[in-house]
Amino acid sequence: MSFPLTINLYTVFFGLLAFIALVAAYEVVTNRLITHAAFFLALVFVAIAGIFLMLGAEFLAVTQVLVYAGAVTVMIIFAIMMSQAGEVKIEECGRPPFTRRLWMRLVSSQWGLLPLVFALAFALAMFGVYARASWPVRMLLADRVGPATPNTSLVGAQLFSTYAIPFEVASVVLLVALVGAIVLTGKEDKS
Amino acid sequence: MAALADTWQALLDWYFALPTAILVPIAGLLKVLAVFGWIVINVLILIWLERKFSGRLQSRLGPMRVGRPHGWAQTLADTIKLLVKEDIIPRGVDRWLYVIAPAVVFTPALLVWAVVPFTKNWIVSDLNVALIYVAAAGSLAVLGIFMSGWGSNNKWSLLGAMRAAAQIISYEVPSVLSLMGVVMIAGSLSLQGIVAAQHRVWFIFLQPLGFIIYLISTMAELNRTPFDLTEAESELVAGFNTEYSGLRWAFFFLGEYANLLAASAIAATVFLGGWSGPFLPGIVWFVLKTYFFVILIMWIKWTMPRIRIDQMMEVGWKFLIPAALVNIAITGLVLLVV
Amino acid sequence: MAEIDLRTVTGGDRPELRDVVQKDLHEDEILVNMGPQHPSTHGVLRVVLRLSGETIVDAYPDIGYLHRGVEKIAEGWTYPQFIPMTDRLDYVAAISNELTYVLGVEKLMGLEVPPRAAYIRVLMAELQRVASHLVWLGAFGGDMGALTVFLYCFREREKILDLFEMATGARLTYSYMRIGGVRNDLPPGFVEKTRDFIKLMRERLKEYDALFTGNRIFEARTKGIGPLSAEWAIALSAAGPTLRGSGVAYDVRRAEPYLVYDKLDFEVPVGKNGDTYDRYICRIKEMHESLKIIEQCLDALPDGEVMAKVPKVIKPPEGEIYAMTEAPRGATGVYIVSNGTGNPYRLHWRAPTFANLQLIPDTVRGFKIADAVMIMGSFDVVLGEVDR
Amino acid sequence: MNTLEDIYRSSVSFAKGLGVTFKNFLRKPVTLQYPDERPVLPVGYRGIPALLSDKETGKARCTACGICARTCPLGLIKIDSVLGPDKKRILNDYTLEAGRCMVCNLCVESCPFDSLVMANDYELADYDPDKLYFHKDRLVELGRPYEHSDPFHVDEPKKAAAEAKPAGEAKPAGEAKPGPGGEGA
Repeated sequence: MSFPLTINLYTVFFGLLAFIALVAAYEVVTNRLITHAAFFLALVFVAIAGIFLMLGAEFLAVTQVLVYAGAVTVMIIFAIMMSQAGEVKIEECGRPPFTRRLWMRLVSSQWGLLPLVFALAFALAMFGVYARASWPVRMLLADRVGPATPNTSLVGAQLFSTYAIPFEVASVVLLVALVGAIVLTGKEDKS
Repeated sequence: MAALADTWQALLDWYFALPTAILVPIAGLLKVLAVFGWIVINVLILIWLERKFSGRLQSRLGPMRVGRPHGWAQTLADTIKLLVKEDIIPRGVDRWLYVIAPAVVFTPALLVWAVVPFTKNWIVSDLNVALIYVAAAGSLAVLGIFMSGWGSNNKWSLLGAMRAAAQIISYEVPSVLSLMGVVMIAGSLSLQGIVAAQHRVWFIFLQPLGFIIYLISTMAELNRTPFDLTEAESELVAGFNTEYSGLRWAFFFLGEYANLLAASAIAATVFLGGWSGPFLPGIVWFVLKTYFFVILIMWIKWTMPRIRIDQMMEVGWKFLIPAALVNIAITGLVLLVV
Repeated sequence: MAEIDLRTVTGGDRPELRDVVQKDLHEDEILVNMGPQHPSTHGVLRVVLRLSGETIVDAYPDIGYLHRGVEKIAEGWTYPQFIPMTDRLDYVAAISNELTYVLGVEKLMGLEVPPRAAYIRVLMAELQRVASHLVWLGAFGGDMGALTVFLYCFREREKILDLFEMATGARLTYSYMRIGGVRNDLPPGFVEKTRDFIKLMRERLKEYDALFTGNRIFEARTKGIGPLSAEWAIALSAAGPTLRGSGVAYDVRRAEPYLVYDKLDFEVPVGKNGDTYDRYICRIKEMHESLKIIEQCLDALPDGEVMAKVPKVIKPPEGEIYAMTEAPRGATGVYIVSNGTGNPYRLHWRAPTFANLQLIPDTVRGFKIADAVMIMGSFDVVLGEVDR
Repeated sequence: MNTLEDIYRSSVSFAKGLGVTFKNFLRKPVTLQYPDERPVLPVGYRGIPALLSDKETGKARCTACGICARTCPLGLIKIDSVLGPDKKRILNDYTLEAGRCMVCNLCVESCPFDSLVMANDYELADYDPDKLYFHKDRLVELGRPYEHSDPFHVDEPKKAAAEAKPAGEAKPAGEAKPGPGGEGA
């Protein structure tokens, strides 16, 4: 089923999720509180997962949440809390009121309009893609178009046939990273 | 009575005549409301049950005063008390994180219920990746705990949050791995599919090791004693919710019990055949099995001393994960042979 | 950041403590106030912890939040008037304090108590030991998150308190010992009830064993945690089960027997490694021994008076005396200087937990916060006695 | 092998622990539903000091000698008395500051006339701190149910003293000075 670019429920949902993702991504880049940035990153991941879900890619959506929002963000926050960045006090950042902050971001601060421009360009591009592509939208239509065919097996088959070698290589790289992290952070026993 | 039935019928007719674009979201909303109501009512019962049950384990009576017999209205009274309590936001907290953290902790517990089959037909959404979805929803709660821990600007809270992160991340792995054996036998990630696969024998008998690993890691993810390190009272005062009070604290509490209920429901569905059972209607079986797990977890909680954080990590990484992998290997071998 | 962290409610810490805790503070380390309002400091003990992650780099106990000036109060009161005050020192083991005090005054006056009174005193002191150890065991379980044990222990302690209530009329601050004996004889039915209790208690001790002693989590939490060498324990004058857990078989009841302890058959349990587990085992065994002593006392209880002939106004001769007993928490001593008047000229209280408190920094160093809770719990600190 | 043994031992210990809690689950709770059910107080329970009164006349036995006031470690007892015509002290008022009383029993023991007793009452809280100064009438009322201060046996000298009371203070104890018993007069 292809989707024309008309205002219907799905477009509204997509717009909403995309908007959340974009605003959150913008905050990730510009927020001066690094923990807030990390939490906004989690929001980006969740919003993207929502888009995946809309597109009928449940497995991808769920994995996105599990791995990125759940694990990766937590790791990032963990790293932030362990590092000296935790020293920055909220008061020291001198948070001005929201409206002024918005104004500062948009016009006067050193970031200026740049991230916003990028974000808008990206949004336009995304929307273009969304408008043209034909999406197997099933999630919200489950009652009407019948049960979804599981794409888990599809992903699995692809991973272990077409992409078997990249998959294995990626896992080895991750293992190396894991071992490396342990070696790097493990302190010498002083006693 | 007849007039009421007519009105109801008319309402239904009117509802089904609505255009799809309106009908579907309304249906969704109704489902969400139903699930929310189910959670709230059950949490009220659960809190009362935990108090009474722990009381009896400890030779006490538990609540007796508010609502006789046996203080059934105690939780209700406490809820009202929490609702009308002064809302305190301590000075120096990270306001945004502090305020939204309870909601973020509670939401995943709500999300899980979207895929739990109450009976053959009562299910919000029979997602085909339900089992991973459950794990994913569970992993979101840690973000909320982090927010509260960091946002509270309190060292005990922060320590609690750090513990929570370490704990939930490491126990998610054995928890998901232990379910994989079930998935391999059932050949489906959907919870309805798993229930259907148990029509002859429950998976608790086919996957005893997987069940034990799941139980242990679930208790760890639920922050229940012996794994209640994130809010270990005697060590961290109250862990991540040290600075919370009133309604916000109530949300943490609600989330904790909703999670307990959800985890029990998943365990009942995956290992005890869910709603299936003879004689009684499906929903009764479902509730019975869920509450069996609830009681089991409470019983363990009120017996065991608390484990230490590094020992807990050790159990998770050095014992549960290898054991879960062995379980998968054995299951695979058996499946190959049979 | 450290300046603001140590702020107390009244604003600002005393400079001695503030300077010490902040000395050479590494940037990875944080300072955390554990107490005076913390669930596991059993009262109002405050320990400033220097943490690296969750590992304790150093600990600085800070006391005095319960100071009432008891020793000074004693100087203004007559000798008998001070007896109820001793109840308020170690309020978990009030009888033992009274016993220490009256023994001191009797020693000063050269008084001899009637045999029946001596037996009743021992009986009460040992009952008190069981009650006190039950409180400790319950709190220790609570520290570990095993709240059920806490309630079980208090349930059994309630039975002892019933016995005390029967004999003395009160449940916590007994005011039962008198200079020259005890206030009143045992009430009818007391002996039988005590025997019933001993039977019940032996049964219940087995249950605690099942919940704790063999439990894998309990062992993991206590074995090898907070080890204390015998030399160090002696050097810092540790007392009671804390000392004996390190393998020093010193018990005042054995070393310098008072009352009728030399006629009774009991053992002094000692540990090997001096860790938290050994201190736990020592106390559990002591409860068994105490039950044994109580039984012997009940069997051997002689007839006769419970009060010696004592002048109406107690005016000990000039002199000074030090008397010591083995209270549940260890060797409790009282040092009394008399100038021949009705009031003590000076009274000093030697509190066993005050001595044990010094061990905290040395034993918790290098362990985790959770271990520190256990270690402090195993010392059985009662702040009423420490702060006085 | 060590690991397996460890797992076995742990499981057994956990099962044992769960068994104990289950056993206690089956036991009857020990809770006393306090305001509904009340504890049975043993003979000799120490609630609050009260004045004993004469069975026949209904008047307080107290002779206003003031020994209790001097014995009280906290000095909570104030005695207001006047010198009667026959040089006997007549008790006007007897005040006990019940809010600070630590029920140590020393006043009861010191009384040479067996006229004080530890009453069993323990629910004596009040909204008004002034009402925690118990006066003579209330103390007599509290002491009404009791005959002797020593609950287990009445020893002879005290009994004799109590009986000898109408005949005057024939046996003032030791160094009891008959001065005004308190500063409250």
